[in-house]
Amino acid sequence: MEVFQLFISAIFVNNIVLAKYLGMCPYLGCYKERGVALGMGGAVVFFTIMATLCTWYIQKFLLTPFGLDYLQTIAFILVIASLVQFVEMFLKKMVPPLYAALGIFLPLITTNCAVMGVAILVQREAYDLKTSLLYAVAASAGFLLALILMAGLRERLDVCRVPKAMMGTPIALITAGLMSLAFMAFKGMIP
Amino acid sequence: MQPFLKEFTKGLWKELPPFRLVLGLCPVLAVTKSADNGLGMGAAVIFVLTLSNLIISLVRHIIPKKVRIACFIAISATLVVAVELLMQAYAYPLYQQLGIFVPLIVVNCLILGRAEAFAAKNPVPLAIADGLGMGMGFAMSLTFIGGLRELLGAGTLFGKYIMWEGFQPFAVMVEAPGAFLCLGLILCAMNAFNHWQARRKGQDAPENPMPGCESCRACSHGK
Amino acid sequence: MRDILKMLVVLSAICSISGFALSYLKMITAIPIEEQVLTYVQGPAIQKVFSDVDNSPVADRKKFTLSDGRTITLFPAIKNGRLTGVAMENSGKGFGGDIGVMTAFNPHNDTLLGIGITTMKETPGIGTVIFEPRFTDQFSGKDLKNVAPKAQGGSFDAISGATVSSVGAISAVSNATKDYLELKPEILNTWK
Amino acid sequence: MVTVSVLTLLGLGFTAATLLALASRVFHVKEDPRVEAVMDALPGANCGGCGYAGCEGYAIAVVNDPAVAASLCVAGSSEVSIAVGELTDKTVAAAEPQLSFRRCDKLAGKVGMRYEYHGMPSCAAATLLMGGVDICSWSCLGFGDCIQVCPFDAMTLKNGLVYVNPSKCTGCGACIKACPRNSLELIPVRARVTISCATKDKLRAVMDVCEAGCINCGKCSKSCPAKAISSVNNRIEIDHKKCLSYGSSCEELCVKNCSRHILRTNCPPPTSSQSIETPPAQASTDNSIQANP
Repeated sequence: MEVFQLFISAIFVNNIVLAKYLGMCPYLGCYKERGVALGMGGAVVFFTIMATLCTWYIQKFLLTPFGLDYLQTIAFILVIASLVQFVEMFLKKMVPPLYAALGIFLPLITTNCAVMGVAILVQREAYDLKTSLLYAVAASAGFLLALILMAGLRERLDVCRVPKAMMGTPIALITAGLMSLAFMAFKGMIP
Repeated sequence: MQPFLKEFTKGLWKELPPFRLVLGLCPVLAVTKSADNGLGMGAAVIFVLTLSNLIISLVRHIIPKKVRIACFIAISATLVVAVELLMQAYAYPLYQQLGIFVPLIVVNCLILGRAEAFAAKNPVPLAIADGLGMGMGFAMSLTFIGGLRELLGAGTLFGKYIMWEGFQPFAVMVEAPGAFLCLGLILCAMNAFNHWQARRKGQDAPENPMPGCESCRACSHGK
Repeated sequence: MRDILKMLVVLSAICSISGFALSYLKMITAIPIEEQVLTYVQGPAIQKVFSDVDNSPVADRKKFTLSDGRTITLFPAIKNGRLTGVAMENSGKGFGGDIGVMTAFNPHNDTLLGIGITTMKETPGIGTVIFEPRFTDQFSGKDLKNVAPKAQGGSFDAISGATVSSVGAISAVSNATKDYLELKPEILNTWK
Repeated sequence: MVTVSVLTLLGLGFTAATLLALASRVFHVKEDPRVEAVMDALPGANCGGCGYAGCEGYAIAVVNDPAVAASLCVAGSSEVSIAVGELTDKTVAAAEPQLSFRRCDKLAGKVGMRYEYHGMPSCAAATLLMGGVDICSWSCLGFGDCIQVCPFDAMTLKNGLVYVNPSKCTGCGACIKACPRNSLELIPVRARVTISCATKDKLRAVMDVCEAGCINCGKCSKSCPAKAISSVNNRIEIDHKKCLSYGSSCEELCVKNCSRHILRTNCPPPTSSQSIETPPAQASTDNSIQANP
């Protein structure tokens, strides 16, 4: 039951994009097509889980025992950056079709706050490994959901008559605001 | 002095980071519940951006091209940890308020973007000017949005109540949707102003700025 | 090969320099950070449990060593030159990590003065009910014999729907009680 | 404390760097260095004009497949083709540089409106509603679907008509695929004569809607000494190869004989160095290829 609640909470109530404002750049940025959004979202899901796993072990067996909690930020970003590069090389050699599909998104993952944000959040919340991974899955699924919804909306926005000053980013932001307002309604689901 | 000033002032209006370049939006939306928070975050970004520009510009000749991004990340992460420690020591309530967004400065596209696009190619004084200007522009914008949201959402500014008696605050402005709506309307007003200015000068209306990978340049994606 | 070597050296050098600089900064800021954390994290809880004091419990804090080697920080409350209470922070296991509880005792009649929650990471809306007076108020004035949830024969109610968090907080209080009883003679020697 | 911290970060940095260095060895993909060189030579606009998925797709194909010609990149100039040819050991027949041309001049023809349109501002959508806003079913609608897809910013909109900036247009053909009315076509930059009407209607049907529409009178094809003009599916087309190879002595008889001023002589585009300095606001005015002679 609690697992289910964690899931609902992370996907809808505390959606990582719409309530926690992580991963704004890809959300508002280049992705206007649902297919592309799906690719980017998929890459984020994969790396959030991987990064959470790696950083959880780093924290548990390296930072906490030596009292180096204050080095968390620098250690995590180093781990994430090298993980991304490693996976990029691995995919290129071992699974070329997957690389062809996700390759262009990989360099963007390093600077995606959602990946780093989830890794830090589960440490701050002091989740155990299982809960951390569950949270990573749920939070990145929430990211994927928001990204795809936004891409779908923006495909429609392209053919709408928008006041000239509103075109581009402003209307996208206002759309995001309305979406966030809609997602606020899920708050009632968690007592 | 001339180029120094030019690099400094471009960040204040012409290339104002969150509004003109539409860069580094996560903290712009997340920490601007009040003017105080916006200013605090802005100060942290000024610190990190100026110093990272300085250091990267200093060592730009000895960094191998292949691990360029990794080195930039390591340098800015060090500065971010320093900010974290200083903030905990001297401004703990602010640290609690900003929460996870202090460590996340390290993945702010603004830092890496300026490192890659400017500091890695320019001499030290110019890099400092660029970092200071961009940082100040960022802090200014954050404080402005924070002030606006605080004023409309709670009727206060920097914690002091200044609206008239019986003012009904728009609670939504300090909630998550308010951040999006507020930034959207500000950008819209800026575009309208640009269009008006261009029309007055008799030019064609300029393009609205788009959030795009092009302005970040942290990777080859936007090439 | 030369390339790779240069890459290794530069990256390692940058990392070690930053490690060096940061650890120095950490040493310099360690003391102010402790002050700030005490003021802003423990401070409000202490103020809540000691309603009427003359001194500043945070400034007068003292460290004590227990028989099993742990050290614990105690915050005294002094009114009219007389010790009226002593508080300490202890933790119990909640649903999503440790719950920090500040427990205050009256050293003259061995009763609980009250508790305040300092840190917790519970599900928003559920576990957080232990912040509310309906949970925290039941502690003040109780004696120290039966510090356990009612389900285990104690005298405190767990909030239904937030059982794990309540039991965690109660176990923190019971840990604190044990430490207090052990340190009581020392406490009375230190503060009059 | 200092030592531990230094050692930890040193260890992390060193491990990460070693791991990556090892990985770059173990997972080394034998990439043909020529692919990267070809990528660098290509313009990198990913316009798809070559028929491959982006520049990388073409680079891989041209390096690995001997049957793929080196001159397929239409966006780059002939220098690109030559560079690609050198990199891949292929001989290049110089590609004829082309550019996009709008076969409609509804402003000169005073084409009326069928109805007032308030729908989606896109040609594709407007075409669906009773064959478009204009009375002529073959006109340029001027909602700029082509402008959206142009990777080179070569198209501008003015007074409801699309203008091509010849100095920016590379002839990649992205706009032609996007146009739902077929009113754009690729012509050689050197083209002697252009046709500014795309109608397939005849006589009265054209006379009624447009003062500058082709009524298919056939005078041009009769007068052309090179027999380069023909009527394909009721629409006149110029075979530019025949036209250009005839030489310079035809005196543009087709242009002189066209009573409705549809065939026009093509002015050479301005040299690129001039047009780069022209501010965008004036880009459409130096658009000599569209202007009346």
